Amino acid sequence: MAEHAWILAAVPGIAFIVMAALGRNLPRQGDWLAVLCATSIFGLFFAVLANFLNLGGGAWPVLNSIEWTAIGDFKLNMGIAVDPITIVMLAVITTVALMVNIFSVGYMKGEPRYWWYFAVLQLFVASMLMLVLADNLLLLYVAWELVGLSSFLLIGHYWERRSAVEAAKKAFITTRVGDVGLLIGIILFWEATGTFNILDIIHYVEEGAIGDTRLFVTMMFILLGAMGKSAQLPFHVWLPDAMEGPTPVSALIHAATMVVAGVYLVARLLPVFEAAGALDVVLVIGLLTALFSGVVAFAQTDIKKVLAYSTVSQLGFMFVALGAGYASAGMFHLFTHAFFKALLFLGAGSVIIGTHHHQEMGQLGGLWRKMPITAGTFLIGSLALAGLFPLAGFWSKDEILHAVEGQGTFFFFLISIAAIMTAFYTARLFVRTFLGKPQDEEIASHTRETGPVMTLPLVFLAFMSIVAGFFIFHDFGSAFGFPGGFSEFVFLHYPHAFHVDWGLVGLSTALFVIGTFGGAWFYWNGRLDRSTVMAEWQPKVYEMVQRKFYFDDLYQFLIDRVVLGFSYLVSWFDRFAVNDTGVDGSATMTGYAGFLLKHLQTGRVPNYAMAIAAGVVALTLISLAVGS
Amino acid sequence: MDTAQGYVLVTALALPLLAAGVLLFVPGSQKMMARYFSAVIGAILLGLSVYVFLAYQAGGDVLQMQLRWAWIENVGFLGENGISLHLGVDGISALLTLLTGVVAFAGTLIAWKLEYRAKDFFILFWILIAGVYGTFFALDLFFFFFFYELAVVPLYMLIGIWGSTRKEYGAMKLTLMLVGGSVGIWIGIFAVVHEAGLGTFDLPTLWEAGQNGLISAETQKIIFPFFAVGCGVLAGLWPLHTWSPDGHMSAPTSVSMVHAGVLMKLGAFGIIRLGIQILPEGAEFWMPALLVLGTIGALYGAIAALTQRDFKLISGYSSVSHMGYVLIGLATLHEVGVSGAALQMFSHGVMTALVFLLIGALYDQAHTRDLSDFGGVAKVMPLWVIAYVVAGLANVGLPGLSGFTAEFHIFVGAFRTYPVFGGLAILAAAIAAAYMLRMFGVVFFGPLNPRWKDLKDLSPLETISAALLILSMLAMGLWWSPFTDRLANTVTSLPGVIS
Amino acid sequence: MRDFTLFIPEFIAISGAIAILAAELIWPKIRKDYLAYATAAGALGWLIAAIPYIGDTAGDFEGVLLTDDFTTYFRILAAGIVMAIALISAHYMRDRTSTAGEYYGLLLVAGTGMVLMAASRELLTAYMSLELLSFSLYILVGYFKRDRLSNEASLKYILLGAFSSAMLLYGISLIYGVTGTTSYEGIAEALAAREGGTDAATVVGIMLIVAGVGFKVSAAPFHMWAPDAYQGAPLPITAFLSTASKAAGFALILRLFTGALVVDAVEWRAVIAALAAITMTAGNLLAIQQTNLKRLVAYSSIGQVGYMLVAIAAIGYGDAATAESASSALLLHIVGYTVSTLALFTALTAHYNRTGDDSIAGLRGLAETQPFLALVITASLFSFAGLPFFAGFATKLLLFQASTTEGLLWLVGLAAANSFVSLYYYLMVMRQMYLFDPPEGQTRFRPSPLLGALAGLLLLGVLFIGVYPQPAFEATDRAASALFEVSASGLIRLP
Amino acid sequence: MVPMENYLVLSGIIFSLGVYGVLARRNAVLVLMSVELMLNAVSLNFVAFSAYLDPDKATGIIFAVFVIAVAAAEVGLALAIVIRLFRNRSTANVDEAATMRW
Repeated sequence: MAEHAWILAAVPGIAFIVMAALGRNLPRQGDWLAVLCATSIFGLFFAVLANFLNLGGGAWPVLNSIEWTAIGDFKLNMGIAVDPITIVMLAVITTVALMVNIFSVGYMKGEPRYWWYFAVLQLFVASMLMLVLADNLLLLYVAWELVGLSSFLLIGHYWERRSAVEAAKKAFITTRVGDVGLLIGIILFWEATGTFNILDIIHYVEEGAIGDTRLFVTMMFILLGAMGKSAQLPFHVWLPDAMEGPTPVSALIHAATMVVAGVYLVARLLPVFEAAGALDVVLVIGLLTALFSGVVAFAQTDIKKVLAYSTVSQLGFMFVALGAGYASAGMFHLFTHAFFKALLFLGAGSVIIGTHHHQEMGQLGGLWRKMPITAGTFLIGSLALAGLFPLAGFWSKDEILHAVEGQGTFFFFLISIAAIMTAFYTARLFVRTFLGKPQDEEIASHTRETGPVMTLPLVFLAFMSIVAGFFIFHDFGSAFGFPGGFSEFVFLHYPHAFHVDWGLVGLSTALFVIGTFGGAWFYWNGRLDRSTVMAEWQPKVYEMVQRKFYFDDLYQFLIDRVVLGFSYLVSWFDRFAVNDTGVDGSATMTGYAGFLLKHLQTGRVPNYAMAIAAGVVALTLISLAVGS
Repeated sequence: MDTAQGYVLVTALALPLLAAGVLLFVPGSQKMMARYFSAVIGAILLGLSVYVFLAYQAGGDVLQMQLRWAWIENVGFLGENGISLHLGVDGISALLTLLTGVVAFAGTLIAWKLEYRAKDFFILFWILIAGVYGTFFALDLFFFFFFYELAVVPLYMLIGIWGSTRKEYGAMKLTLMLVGGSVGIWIGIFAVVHEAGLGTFDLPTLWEAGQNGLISAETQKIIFPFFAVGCGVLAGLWPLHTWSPDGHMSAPTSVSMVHAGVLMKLGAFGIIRLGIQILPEGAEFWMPALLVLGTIGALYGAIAALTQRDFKLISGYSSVSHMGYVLIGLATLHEVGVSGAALQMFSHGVMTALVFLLIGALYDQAHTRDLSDFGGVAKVMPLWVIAYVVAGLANVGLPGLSGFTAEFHIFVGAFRTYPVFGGLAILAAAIAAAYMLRMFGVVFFGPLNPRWKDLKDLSPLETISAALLILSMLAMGLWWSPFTDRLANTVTSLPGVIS
Repeated sequence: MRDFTLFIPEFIAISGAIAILAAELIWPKIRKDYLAYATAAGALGWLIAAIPYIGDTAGDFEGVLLTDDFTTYFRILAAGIVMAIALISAHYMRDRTSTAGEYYGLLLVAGTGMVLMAASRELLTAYMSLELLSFSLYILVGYFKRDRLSNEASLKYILLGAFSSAMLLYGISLIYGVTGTTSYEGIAEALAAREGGTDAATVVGIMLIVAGVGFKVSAAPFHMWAPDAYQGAPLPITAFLSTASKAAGFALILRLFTGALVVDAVEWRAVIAALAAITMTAGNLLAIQQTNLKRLVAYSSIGQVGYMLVAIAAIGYGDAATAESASSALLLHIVGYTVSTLALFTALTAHYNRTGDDSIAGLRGLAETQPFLALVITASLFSFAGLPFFAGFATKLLLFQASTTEGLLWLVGLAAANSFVSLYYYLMVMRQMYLFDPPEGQTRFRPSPLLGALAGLLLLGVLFIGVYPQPAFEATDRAASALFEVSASGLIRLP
Repeated sequence: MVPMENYLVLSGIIFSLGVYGVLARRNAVLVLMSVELMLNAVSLNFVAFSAYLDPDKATGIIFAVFVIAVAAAEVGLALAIVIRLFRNRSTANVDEAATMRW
């Protein structure tokens, strides 16, 4: 089964075609088909997993490819490669996709283009699965673009809203800039090695087939693509805006799966990054992103925006882990983060539905009474995010701290700050939304707990958020068929058995406590006076944070003034210089020459005779000049 | 078998001419008759084109389905086979034949709703199509030029009579620029035939002459620019592209479709047929220049398209940009790059034909093409928007659609030979995303402008045409090998093309 | 040997001319279009009589005239032109004049002059033939003697014609002085036997001859009479001027230059090349500015002369083979050009007979009122521009290709560029016909069956030559090889 | 015996005078007479060449005879046209016959 894992991608692909073609005419607009599809790939995943584990480490990675195209010496194969990283990604994608599909049935009820939503969701799942299954960078790029497209379509689902359209556009174009880098990087790899196959490339690089500088440049381009997709600084601007899309989409695409594609890519090519000496760049970018978005998350008031910046920040954590050379740590955080962040987003979705489309924290508060299940699961998710022992987030963050330990105290200090901030804004989010008194009685009076279609996925994900961390343990792993636990399973090349480092656990817990209780104390019971302290004390700083350090404004300025300005210039040049002067001008000149010339034709015989006589003289002169 | 297949080519060539001849005698008032008749002809041509493409054997000889009818020989300066109706296809022309069939059929259906002098329109239309087929099939320099001109000239009347916005200016400029370009080709032909000194216009003979040193390297370097610029005008070579925005703005829908879809490809095709194949050394010498111009065109078109307010201007500039890719692909003289150029010709052909179809469908109802007049059109014209989005995504090179297949090959070729230009070309693709999405955002989405609440979606005929074109895009995007396999032998056999 | 049977066709033509003159004297009330038909019949007889001479052995008449395939080619051309012009004139002249006998008679005489120009192998004979044609044309151009324009045209034509023929004669006298003979063969031998380099007398003599014949074919700067004469002349005569007169000029040039002056090619080839360049450029640039159709055609035909002169220059630049193939292609182009011009004027006459308007704007909306005429006009204009399917495409391409020789590529390029410029003003005419609606009150009409049929026939000719030029090319090739059998290219004097 | 050059120079002078006359005169009749002058120069040339270089065949003399004849015919025809001009416009000034130009 493992060598036929492509079926996983094919099933939702076919579902997309069927739903896009028939969609509206199917019973219930085909949502059952979507859930059925998600369930079946969830089931199929276990078939793949079982087969994969049965084959055993000697048979990994499981390969299957066909010749795709050939022009002269240029040959291209397409296929899949299943190795532990892929398996992890498959687990994340199929699980979250199932939950989101189920949740969406409740969330999207009565929304416009219900069928289309589910259809595109299947397209996304198909592309995402293809992305992680691809054995070569080209297919990966294809899938990479297709997930971008699905993301574009889903963000822009409510296209009657101008802001949704703008957000979709922004997401597509921003990631596209990164994709340009990725494509360049991919082609540069081909240029150097003559293949797109990932394993071959790694093999070549380890043999030293690519020169240092060249490899570094290539990896920078690849990294550009990863940064774009994973919303790393300075490409992060699209992700918060992407919250314009339906909330389940945010859970699936903008928290659990698509945005981690960059992390996946870097983890996949980690040996190459290492060989290129590019890991430090990854580390620094990750760290900056983690800190930056942690800060910005403080000043956000929209639940989803907070979660979005939190996602950016956590993606930064993953990059930090990768940058430190610990692929397993990064992948592990990816794994756990997928569950609790999906949980949080779906929880936010549940809040939005329960309160009839209110998501400003300032209008909420005290929801736990009205929505106990949502609140409970949200709490679990928050604690996992903040890193409470022994929830999933604790273990993965612990791994990251462990990884950074080797990079020097300075980095360790910064990442600890980031961890505190995580706990802090998470506490703020939970406290202001669910605890205290309702800020708006009107909203509170209408609030209802959502139905089981939506709460069941929350419960499941909450369960996962609790237990997912234990996969790190040897014994836990053995029970599921992969001895050595997550770390060893994921990265064969970098065996790294997990040991609980109690010192680190203590520190980690301390960070959690500082952050969480700090945040809770600060925002408890809607004590807004304290939360506005910063705004009063340092209004400029506060404004800077709230305006996201002016990144969006800067980009807007660059686009409006520089890019579009240049475009106006080019258009003007094209009209005036090339067309009117160059093309029309030469036509006019020709006509004008005729106009001048025609005045020689005076209509008078003597003038005509003069022309003849002069002609004879001129011809004679020409002849004498040329002939002699 | 080969000759028998050659008759397929003759049929595809003669059929549109016959159609024009027959229509000449149909009374102008019999519009429906002209339409049905043209639709049938279009369908047959589509069938023949598909046949030519499929029957072209991927692993076989480069030139297939050859047929030679003596025409003018052993007279004056002409020797044996002086001028002969020598037809045949190679991989590139087989692909472009398919493109012609698809676009011509779609164009015929779109011209259905034309009321004013419908019969005359179809006459000229079929003459144009015959010219296109002829150029792709011709293996004789004389007939190549014959059909090349034949394809260009009817445009004057097609645009001048049935056009819109500043139609006379657009028509005159377009015709003059294109014919002006063909002057370059003409001069090149004189020089080549004279230099080869074989008294023949037969292209394979001349190719051999060019490759065997009968035409000296120095001479080749002098002649090549004439071919390159001459064909380049039609291919939208910067800075001789300005007929494209104006011409497209003026042209009626189906003419725009055929023109941007197929005709611009004649130019690039000419650069291969005449430039690269007859003058390999000249080509090698001049290709860097062509590369620079192509890259400028690709970027320039994309950047200029960013701020246009007229649908057709966006497409016009985007065509300049995409034809820039074609030139980049050719200029790499690398087997993958040149294949990419051929693929891009097809891809851009169907994509741009679809775009013009859709613009026409909107303009016919709205009578404006200003982007800012619209908004939220997706509400009333969902099919239209879906088709446009597909076309737009092909335009920005989204994988799964033909644009990516083509551009990927071009980029690969460019990186092997001129990495910096390859990078710039990819950048242009990113800009393409910006202008396309900008248009999507402004026109399709957002709140519906109540002025447009009565807009009608695509008619059945338009839907069929659009579906056909989308199908072509998907076919190339999803399954490369039928296309690349047919190109492989041809491309590797081109002189001077490296691997 | 005086073998008068060599000129039976011309005897028929002259007899026809006399018969027509006599007929009108005897029956002054005779319907004038009958005279036209009689002329056409005479020309047809002339043409039929010429057919047996095709491929016949060359017949020499006292060393002054030669009937070979070259002569026969021009015979058939002349007879064809006269026949077509007579038919075009039939209604036109019937409506406008009471005496047409001289008109039709002179057409035949002029045609005979043209043939004799092609047949001449001696300067005096050539000159006399030239004047035979010219005198006929002077009268024909001024045939509407009360029409101010017609009169002005013929005045200009005759004064400048006399002036230029004086030049020509002075040139001939100088050549005679240098060589002591007027026969082409003798001149060639004498020039080849001459010792030393350039001598001014020969050069000046040749240049004066170039001016004389240049005037005849209206090469710039000797072209200035042409637009005025074309505009003032009766419409069919404009057609005659732009076909017969030019063809005759080139017949004389080809005979003279290949038979005698080719020996001194180094003296004149650059001059002819320059003349060609100036002619085509001036013709085309000036044509852009025109508003009158006849003037437009005049300038356009000047442009065409420029193209034709390229072939003459190629005779000077190339080797014997090139010279022969260039001549052959030139003769082919002359056929294509002639047929196209006749088609154009047939259609224009049909249009003019109805509207009496010879301005370009007068064609407005013709595609609506008379699509067939519009089609014929389009075909002939496109033929001039060298667009595919029409005669001009093939003939011009072959002409330029055959003329491509070392040192002349620039001229060929210029010719190609000029032919592009010409497209602009042809399109301007097209624009009137196709892009605009007809003026108020203009309704659909039918051309007379005669003109319609003639136009259709000529249109077929234009298409035939354009699509399948092989038969015509073979014929011109025979003519050219006959020409080169008596050429002096073996005696070429190297610089 | 008078050298041939003298005839030639004389002929050249006469021809030039004729050319000047054509260029400078405005009266159509005078223009015609100037052309006649040119033709006379030609005849002189022919006769001189014939007498000095080709006395046996006398080609030049024959040519001269033809030139004279043609000139006479030409004048006859031209004068008729000038008369029509005078009838139509009451002038024989060639400058005024310039309706058609450009």
